[in-house]
Amino acid sequence: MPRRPVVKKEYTLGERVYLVEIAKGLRLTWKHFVFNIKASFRKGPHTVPTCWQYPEDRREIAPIFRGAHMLQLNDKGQELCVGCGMCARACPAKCITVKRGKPAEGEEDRYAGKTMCSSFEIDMLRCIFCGNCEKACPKNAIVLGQDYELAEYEPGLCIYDKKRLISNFLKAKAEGRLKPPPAPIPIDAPPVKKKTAVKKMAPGKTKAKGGERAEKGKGTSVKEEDKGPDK
Amino acid sequence: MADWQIDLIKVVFIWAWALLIAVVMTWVERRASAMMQDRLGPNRAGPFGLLQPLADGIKLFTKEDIIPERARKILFILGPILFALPAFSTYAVVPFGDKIVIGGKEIILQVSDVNIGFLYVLALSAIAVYGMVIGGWASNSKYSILGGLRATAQLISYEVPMGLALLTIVLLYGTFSLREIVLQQQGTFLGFLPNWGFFKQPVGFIIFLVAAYAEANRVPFDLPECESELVTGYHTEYGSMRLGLYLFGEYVNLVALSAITVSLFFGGWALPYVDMGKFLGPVSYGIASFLVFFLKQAFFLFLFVWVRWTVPRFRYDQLMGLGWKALIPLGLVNLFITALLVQLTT
Amino acid sequence: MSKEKGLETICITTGPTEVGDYVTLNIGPIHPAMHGTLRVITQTDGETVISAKPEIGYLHRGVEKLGENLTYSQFLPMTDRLNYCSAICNNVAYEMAVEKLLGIEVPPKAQLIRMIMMELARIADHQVCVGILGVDLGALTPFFYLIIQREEIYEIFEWHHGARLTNSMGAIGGVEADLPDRFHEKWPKMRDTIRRANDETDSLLTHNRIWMDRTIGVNAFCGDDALDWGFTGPMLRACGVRRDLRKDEPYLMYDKVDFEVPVGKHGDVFDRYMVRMLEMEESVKIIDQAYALYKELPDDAPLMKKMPKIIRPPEGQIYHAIESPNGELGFFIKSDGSDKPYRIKIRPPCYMVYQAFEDLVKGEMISDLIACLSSLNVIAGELDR
Amino acid sequence: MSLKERIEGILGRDLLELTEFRGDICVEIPKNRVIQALTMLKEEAGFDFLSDLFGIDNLDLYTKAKKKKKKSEDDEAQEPEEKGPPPPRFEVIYLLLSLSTNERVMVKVRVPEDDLELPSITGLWRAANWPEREVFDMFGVRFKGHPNLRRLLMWDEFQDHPLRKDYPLEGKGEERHLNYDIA
Repeated sequence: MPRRPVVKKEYTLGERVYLVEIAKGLRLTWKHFVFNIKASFRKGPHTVPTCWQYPEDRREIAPIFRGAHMLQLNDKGQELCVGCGMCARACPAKCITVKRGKPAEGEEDRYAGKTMCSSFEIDMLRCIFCGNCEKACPKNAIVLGQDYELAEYEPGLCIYDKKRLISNFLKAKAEGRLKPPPAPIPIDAPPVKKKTAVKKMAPGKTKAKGGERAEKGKGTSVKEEDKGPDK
Repeated sequence: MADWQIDLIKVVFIWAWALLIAVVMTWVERRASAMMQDRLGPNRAGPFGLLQPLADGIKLFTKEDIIPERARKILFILGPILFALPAFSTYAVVPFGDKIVIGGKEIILQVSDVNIGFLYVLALSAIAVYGMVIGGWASNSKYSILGGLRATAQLISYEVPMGLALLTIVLLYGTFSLREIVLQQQGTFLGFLPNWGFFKQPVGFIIFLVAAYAEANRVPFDLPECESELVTGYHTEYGSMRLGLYLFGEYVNLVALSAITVSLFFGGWALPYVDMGKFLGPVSYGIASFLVFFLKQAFFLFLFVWVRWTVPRFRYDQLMGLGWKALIPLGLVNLFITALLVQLTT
Repeated sequence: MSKEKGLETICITTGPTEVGDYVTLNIGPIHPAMHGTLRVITQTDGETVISAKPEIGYLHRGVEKLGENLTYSQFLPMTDRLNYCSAICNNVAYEMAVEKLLGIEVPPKAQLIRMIMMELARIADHQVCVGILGVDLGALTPFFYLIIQREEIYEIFEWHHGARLTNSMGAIGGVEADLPDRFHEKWPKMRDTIRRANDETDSLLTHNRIWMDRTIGVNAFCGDDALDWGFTGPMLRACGVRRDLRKDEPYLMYDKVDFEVPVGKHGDVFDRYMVRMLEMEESVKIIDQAYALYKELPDDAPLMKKMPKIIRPPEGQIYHAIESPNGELGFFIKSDGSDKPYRIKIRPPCYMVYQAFEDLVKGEMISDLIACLSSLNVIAGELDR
Repeated sequence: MSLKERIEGILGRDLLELTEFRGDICVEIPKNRVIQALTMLKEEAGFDFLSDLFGIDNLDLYTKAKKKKKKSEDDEAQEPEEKGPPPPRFEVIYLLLSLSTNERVMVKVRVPEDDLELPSITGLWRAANWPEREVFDMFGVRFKGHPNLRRLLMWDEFQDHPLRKDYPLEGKGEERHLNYDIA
């Protein structure tokens, strides 16, 4: 048998007779009851403050919500995606497949870049809505929208192709629910030394090393970071 | 009309009425609990969701009826019936109104005024336990049998304090007939209080109420079906309308218990200080007394719901402790004092 | 029933002794009271638990193996799925571990935002735990009062980083967004509503004798036993050991805020419940102070360290732990210099707590087993990884 | 006296290697002295709390190092190193914490592949119970004296040890074999 500390139960008289505290509890639930009864007789939607009458009455979704994906078009209606596949590589669930292609003759003005994605598929059954793809996208072409009702009757319909992703965008645009362009993140520039020392850690040269490597490896990376993911 | 026809009408009426209240109770329970918990509750089916019980009923009726493999088939089928029937039968002795005069014929609003109405109530509530324990046993499931056993122990334990509380009422009024008791509760007591059992026997009332909660398997005494421990206790393996009978029987039980509470402790159909019979016609008086009775009953029905959504649940040994170590001694002392007082005053 | 204990001991000692007389009751993995997919194989003598063997692994997804095959920033969303009641704490713990590996320190504003968000997550986690404890003991109503407040917290999360449950907050090197306007608008009011919900829970439960009987003295545990079993967090504090990583090994800016560490006495369910209730209050205080500190910083203060696109930490191994709502949540990361961690080991707090489950519930009743389980706040996602 | 010196003083000859990285101290102790060294750390150095215990498979690390070496030294004959006994494949790391001073130390034990056995430390800390089972489950390291050394996270019929580096990420196509005995 495990050891158990001896616990002495010291009750006040009020606690001892059950009924006093139960009466207090009854008073509290009664208060809520009356409040909500009054609220539910008020006119208009959403009168009981904590309940949303779901299909008719929806809560406000944050503009930066990570819901169903969409492929953005720019103001001229050109596809932003250049098919670079950064999103596919950044995806931890490996749910994106992108094929890069050249726009056909005479169709160049449909695309913002020199290249385009000839196919773009997102397997929504695998997707975990982490937002890594939109963070990785250099052109801000793929974003996660505000749609959250993603159930389908067939599994095949859950694999979103390019057409569906663009139609998602058009729908969101029509409803005025586009994602705001990413705001720049204020970044701590390297020369600035930290002011608050919480952890006693040597700054180390690793950071500089990593940075160098990255700069050497990809010229674009720093610029992308400056632009930063949205939110 | 012959007497038997009147009786038949009364029986049919009171059964239908009890059923209706029980049905509405399922709705009240869900809506009221929702309101207490800052929710809305079912409000889609019909106005205010009033048709929800109907939808539930249709669902339960049309579901597949599953009898688990290696369950005791006959007992499995018998369980819910044994549970629901006694609850209905209790109404036979409940005086749900005074009397009504139709076509010069005086009809007592009670199915039958048995002179041992009390014993009948107690006996029927004792039968209800068989429904649970048989259902639990026949299901061939450990959770069910635990629930059934808990139900047995609980109901048997709480019948004693209930009986003790009822005995004080018997001592006070000197009769076993519920109708007689209600009639004796008219008028005032000490000059200003209504002559109700509640004011004469407050301790007895509390004991009776607690025991009634335990008999009805309501929170805080819902150990037999305690969904967090025993899944749903004795009816874990039940589905379709058999489950419906259990759930429904519980509400019918509630209605019966609150009816008995009203007739024993709250003056039945009579209004305090006012004699309705003086200024109402014979027919309207009958209806009015019925409505008064119903309103009082409705309060207790709501109290059942209200308490349920306020307090946590007992543990098995604590429940037994409360019954045997608190309520029974209290009931005995109360009985003794009442007996003494009755002896001294008469 | 203050003398109930006597009855109980008689029950235990006079029970049948042969193994064959016990009933084996399989609780879970599908059972209303088994949060997630836990399973306990109990042997009972009537209502008394003779032995309770927890079986785990029903939610094992191989997160650690997955971590070895994902890059450092790809692993971040996986940490959401550990303790899904307070995903932000997991996120921050992982981010801080990688930052320690890289040897960088995030800007102060980011630290404050992380702190505020983590404390919000802590409140949310405790609200769920306390609410569920109530539900399992038959009191459903407090759960709703608490969960409504949790929704408010989730709304702030949503407006900050776009998700409510699986937050994936921030990134390695800082946070990506400033506190949302929602937070500035809502916090002054929310502070009061959170407190009100706690007060309501308190008045419905704490002094109610039924609740006290159900919780006081139920699976009480000694402090030194708890340390031996590796308890951390509220569970350990309930046993009377004052240990909180926020105080003992301050990280972020916890050394700049002033808060108390609530400590229980007996380690019983009631103490765990009270510790969690009081911690919520302390968290509110921490957020207030951190928010005041936050307001002192300029609006354009940096939020992120400049990070390379692909993170390649140097070779080495580190262990970093923070105080998650359940206790010490540690990440051990071994790097071989590539862009993927060589080995990630998560030290989930409830793993250690849950392995002592048999010791916790032995000799108590089935109802207490359920109460104990909910008071441990075992999250299957974290337990099985 | 710094933590390093203290540990050096206490462990003495049992200390094979002491590394420090970002303030985290890692101590290597010989395999046959695990219990003694950990007892010393617990009782003399005050590391009275076992925070965690886990294994590491170093297979990839060695193959990578080998490849690197081969590449850098091209075809020049530098074979003798490969002829020695291979370095122990597994490591088991004990994370200890001192509650009084809030210092942490990692204690590393190398376990070669041909002798996958370690003494169990459940006698020192009961907290080691499940972590040891997990190491057994994931790496196949057996702990001698463990009260209940069964698989923890994987099912009992499972054959492999999934956190080993040679186990593929998506499994080898095992399916769970359930043996219900239906009477």
